[in-house]
Amino acid sequence: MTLEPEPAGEREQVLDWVVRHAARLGDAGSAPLRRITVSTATVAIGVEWSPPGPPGAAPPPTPERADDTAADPGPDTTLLVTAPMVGTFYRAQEPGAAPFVEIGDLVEAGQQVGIIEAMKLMNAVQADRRGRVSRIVAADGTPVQYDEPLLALLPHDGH
Amino acid sequence: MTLEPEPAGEREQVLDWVVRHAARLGDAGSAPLRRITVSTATVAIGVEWSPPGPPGAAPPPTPERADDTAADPGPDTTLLVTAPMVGTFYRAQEPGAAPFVEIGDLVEAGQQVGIIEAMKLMNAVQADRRGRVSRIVAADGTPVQYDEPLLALLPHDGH
Amino acid sequence: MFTTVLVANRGEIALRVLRTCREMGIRTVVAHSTADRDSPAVRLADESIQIGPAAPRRSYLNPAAIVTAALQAGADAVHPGYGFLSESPEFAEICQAHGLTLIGPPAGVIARLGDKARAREFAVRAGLPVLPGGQGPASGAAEAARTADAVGYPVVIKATAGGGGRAMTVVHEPGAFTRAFDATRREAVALFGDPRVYVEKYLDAARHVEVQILADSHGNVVHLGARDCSVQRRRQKLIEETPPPNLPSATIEHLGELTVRAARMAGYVGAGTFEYVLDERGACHFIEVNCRLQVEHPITEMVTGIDLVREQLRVAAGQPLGYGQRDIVCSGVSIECRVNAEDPARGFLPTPGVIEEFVPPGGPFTRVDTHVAGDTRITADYDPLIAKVSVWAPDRAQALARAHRALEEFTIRGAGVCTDLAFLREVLAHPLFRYAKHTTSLVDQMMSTPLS
Amino acid sequence: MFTTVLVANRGEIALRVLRTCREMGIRTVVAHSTADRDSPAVRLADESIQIGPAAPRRSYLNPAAIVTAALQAGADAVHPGYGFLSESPEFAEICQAHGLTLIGPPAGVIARLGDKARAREFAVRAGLPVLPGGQGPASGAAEAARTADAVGYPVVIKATAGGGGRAMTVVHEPGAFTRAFDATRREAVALFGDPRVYVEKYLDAARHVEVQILADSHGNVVHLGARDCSVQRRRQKLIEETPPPNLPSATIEHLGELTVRAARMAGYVGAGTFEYVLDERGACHFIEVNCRLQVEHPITEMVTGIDLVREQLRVAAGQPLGYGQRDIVCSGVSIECRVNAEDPARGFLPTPGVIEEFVPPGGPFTRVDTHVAGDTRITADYDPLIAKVSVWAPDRAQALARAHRALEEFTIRGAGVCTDLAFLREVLAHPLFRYAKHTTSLVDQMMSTPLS
Repeated sequence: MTLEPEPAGEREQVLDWVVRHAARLGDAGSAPLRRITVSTATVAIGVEWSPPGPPGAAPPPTPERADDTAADPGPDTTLLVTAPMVGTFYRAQEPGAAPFVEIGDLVEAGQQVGIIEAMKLMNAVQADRRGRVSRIVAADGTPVQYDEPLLALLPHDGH
Repeated sequence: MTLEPEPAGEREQVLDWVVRHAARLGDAGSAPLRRITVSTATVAIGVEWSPPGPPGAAPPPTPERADDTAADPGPDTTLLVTAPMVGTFYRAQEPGAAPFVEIGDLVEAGQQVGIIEAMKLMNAVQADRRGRVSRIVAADGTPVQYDEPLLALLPHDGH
Repeated sequence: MFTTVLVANRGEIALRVLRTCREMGIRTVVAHSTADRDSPAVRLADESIQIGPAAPRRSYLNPAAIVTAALQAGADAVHPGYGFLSESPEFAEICQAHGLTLIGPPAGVIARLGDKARAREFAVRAGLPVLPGGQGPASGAAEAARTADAVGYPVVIKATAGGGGRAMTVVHEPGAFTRAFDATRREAVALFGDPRVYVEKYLDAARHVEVQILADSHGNVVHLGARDCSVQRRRQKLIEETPPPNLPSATIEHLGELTVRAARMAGYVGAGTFEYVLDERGACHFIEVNCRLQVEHPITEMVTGIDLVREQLRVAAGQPLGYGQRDIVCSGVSIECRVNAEDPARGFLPTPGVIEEFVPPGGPFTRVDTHVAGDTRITADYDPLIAKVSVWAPDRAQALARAHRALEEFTIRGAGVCTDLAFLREVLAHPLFRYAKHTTSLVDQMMSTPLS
Repeated sequence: MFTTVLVANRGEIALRVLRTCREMGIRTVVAHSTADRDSPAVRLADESIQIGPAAPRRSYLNPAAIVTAALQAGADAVHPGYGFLSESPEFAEICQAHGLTLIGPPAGVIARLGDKARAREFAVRAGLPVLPGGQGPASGAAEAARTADAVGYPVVIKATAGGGGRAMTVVHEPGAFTRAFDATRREAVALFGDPRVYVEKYLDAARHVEVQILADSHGNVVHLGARDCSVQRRRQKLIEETPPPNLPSATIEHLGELTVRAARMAGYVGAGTFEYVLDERGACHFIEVNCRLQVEHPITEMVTGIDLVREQLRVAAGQPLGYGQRDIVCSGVSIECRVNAEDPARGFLPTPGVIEEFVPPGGPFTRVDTHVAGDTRITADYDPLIAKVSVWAPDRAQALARAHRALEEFTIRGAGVCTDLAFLREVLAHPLFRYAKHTTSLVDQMMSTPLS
């Protein structure tokens, strides 16, 4: 999930596809599914399984905290907010300030959840859709690559 | 199937394997099975299907003449007498003489069925086991490579 | 010498640069798009950083992403390869501003020589022969048409910011001029964001010859002979050869000396190429300068024994050139064939797809530069280059036979993927090419004659 | 020139010979065993003939099968490659009797120089320095023991018909002599059907240096410099280098001249190699002649630019050599690494199996000779050689770095298949090798020191 603009219809289709097939793909690998990458237009689909052994910094398939009680649509639908560019990830507007979001926060589509600094320019990172923050993946002040996961959200379509 | 000496037990095992699996292998290719090569000791197994289109000089899976009425064990068991060396294949002892064997002849294991001439040496080609000649594959006086089929036999274990 | 070099490119050239860095003990960081995540350069690099999506505009053409990645990785230099940002004076300036050495000429030199109209003015001052044409960019269609009339048709209208054969229009008669002028300006704006164009005499049957130079920051400039690049499709090179066949060595030597003098005058540093066209009478005319490593540099390496990337790194690090002009001996003949995923029968249309079987040629005096192995996806996002096959031999006849043999044994197979392998062999066998009587129109001549 | 050449070999050398034949417009017929039915040489050949089963005795070592195939295919010449029948005077005679030109020296020359005891006698007559030892084959254990006492221990007992490091026993003290003598005779009978052995001084810490020559049937003989082949395991070469490092060029030149004189005296025709050992004081001693192309010929090709197979074919066809001694200029340094399917940790035991993934190195001044691609079966029937990686550079330091880089990027993967890639890199990095102080005992020294 990137901030690359896409036709909404196609995006919905692809998300739907991922949800429906994730479990089956998970069974296909000897280790748990680690990442599903779907690019549209050129239709490049990448499926990556975890390396065997202790899990690293990869996002877990299930949220660590189950404090999101409202209409949990299940672990397979966890959404990742990924880095829209290479740079340094900051969780707050300035050093010492409160982070834009914390675990458990409900964020709206388009809401700022962090900053990527690249060449002294501060670029806002926005949530792609509505959801509740289930995990902070990238630590404050760390360098991130393009498309690297920053936060995990559980979709939240209720009120 | 070559004239390479092999322990009889192993050879029987391999033949048994080929018979049991031939039909299944035949189904696997889009064209009819052309050749199954099984080498023992190093266990190299080669399966070759006919090229699509009109059949060439390859041995047919079934005998052309059905004049072998006695205990026909079915087409899958056709045995090939192959060239034990590279050279020129002759069907007769000398030009103008009667061929060693003709289609329909019953040959005994060890019976001479042709000659391979290599560097002016005439090498006898012998049948590996008892059987009835169902097809002459290599024409008289033609160059043949090692392991190239010369004759097809239908095994004949009765009296 | 540098500690860490960031390679800001992809495909075979990323691998090419990485190889020399490795051999020199320099740490390599490969900046890559999502599409190149599993490329051999990424696999072999000491570190890799994903800088953007497949679209070049957001990855390999994105100065901010590349500089950020270089700083993140602690790189002290950036190698831009060819294409993408390799000739962008702005990128050179950004690198400099962030304390990164861009492996290439100084930003000012790129700006001066990369602008085609300015380069032409410079060439006139430097005493290089140029084709008749306008003085600098045309101020308008009417003035440009007068220039065209003065030099005589055919003429070519070129974007001053152009490159790669794009935003260039050949005009054969005055009636077509104004429309072509406007179209080229529009194309120049669309492609390069710069409407300036200029007019020059066009040679229908010309040979394209270029001189390779190396220059250090201590004022030493040498040339490494010339390459013939006349076999082109859609103004892009297919086959290159050194030395240019049927060209007197005195002519090559003279062109080399002229080029060295001009490069010194321009304050050139690094590896560079001065391009010329030769008319039917053998007269040379300056066309443009490429301020970077060329795709076809391997053939110069094969005849000189000099690793051009190594020299690029050395001079960028402030070291003097490892070779004086007298140390450079060109021996034998070398030919490069560009193997592309494209269909010659459909106007060399790229044919992206997945390459399933890939067995490159090998053996004596045969070099293959490729980023492809089995199961490599060739995407439509980038140049369709699959591999460069370069051969060397003591003479041209043997080099042609070797190139033919190498192409013949190259196996590339994949659903939907076409290659130009068979077409390249046809060129090698063509009588005009065999007798070295070919010009840049050879491919068009071949395509207009139906294959028997 | 020949119309059709039958290649009576397999693996990379079959492909190597085929490539040059192709380039010279010569039709190629590849004779192959059932195991090599799907090899690239068979695929690329104009014609192929299956001559026998996998067992070499009935295929590649079977003169009748090869000659019959050659006559069947209408070949006018046979190229034996290296190993197998390449140094069999009987095979050379059979070819001749059937009107086939064997690409190699005349049968009489092979007979004279291929017999180690006779070659030693010849060397003495030709003025080549030899190691102290017996005059001809030993007549019995007692006489041989007296020779050993006279030259001083350690000594080596060698089969006169031997080759490839087999039927050779090093004896360190008199008490062990008789038993070793008898064992070597038995081995010589078993391997070569010839019980004759001879005794020679053995050098523990020696360098193995060989001189490449080319000779035509018009009396012209040239040398192409020397190769150092001291890195050996089980007396078989692993890494070869030219020129030999740390050896004065005057020594190499002198050895070259001695060798040319001896080859001329022997009536040599074709490509050949004279092998020498150098003791700690740098003194050279003749060991043997290889009457064929060597595995390691690519490094000589890389420094001289001469295609040795092409010259072999030319002189076998009666043409004069294309090069005089003055035309031969050796430039730079070249190193070959033999990549084998074997396990260095288990005494270099071959590890046959199927290679699933195979990505050879590429790039500047890097040559790969291989018959392997993805899904190639390495069988126990033949030599475990997978690929030869040869590199060139202007100097030794760069050549070592390049070889290291090339080995590092070589990907070979398959169930059960081990390679010596990592071990080769260890050798390249070893201080003794770096400083060119290594001898033929280097690998043993490395193996006796456990890997950290």
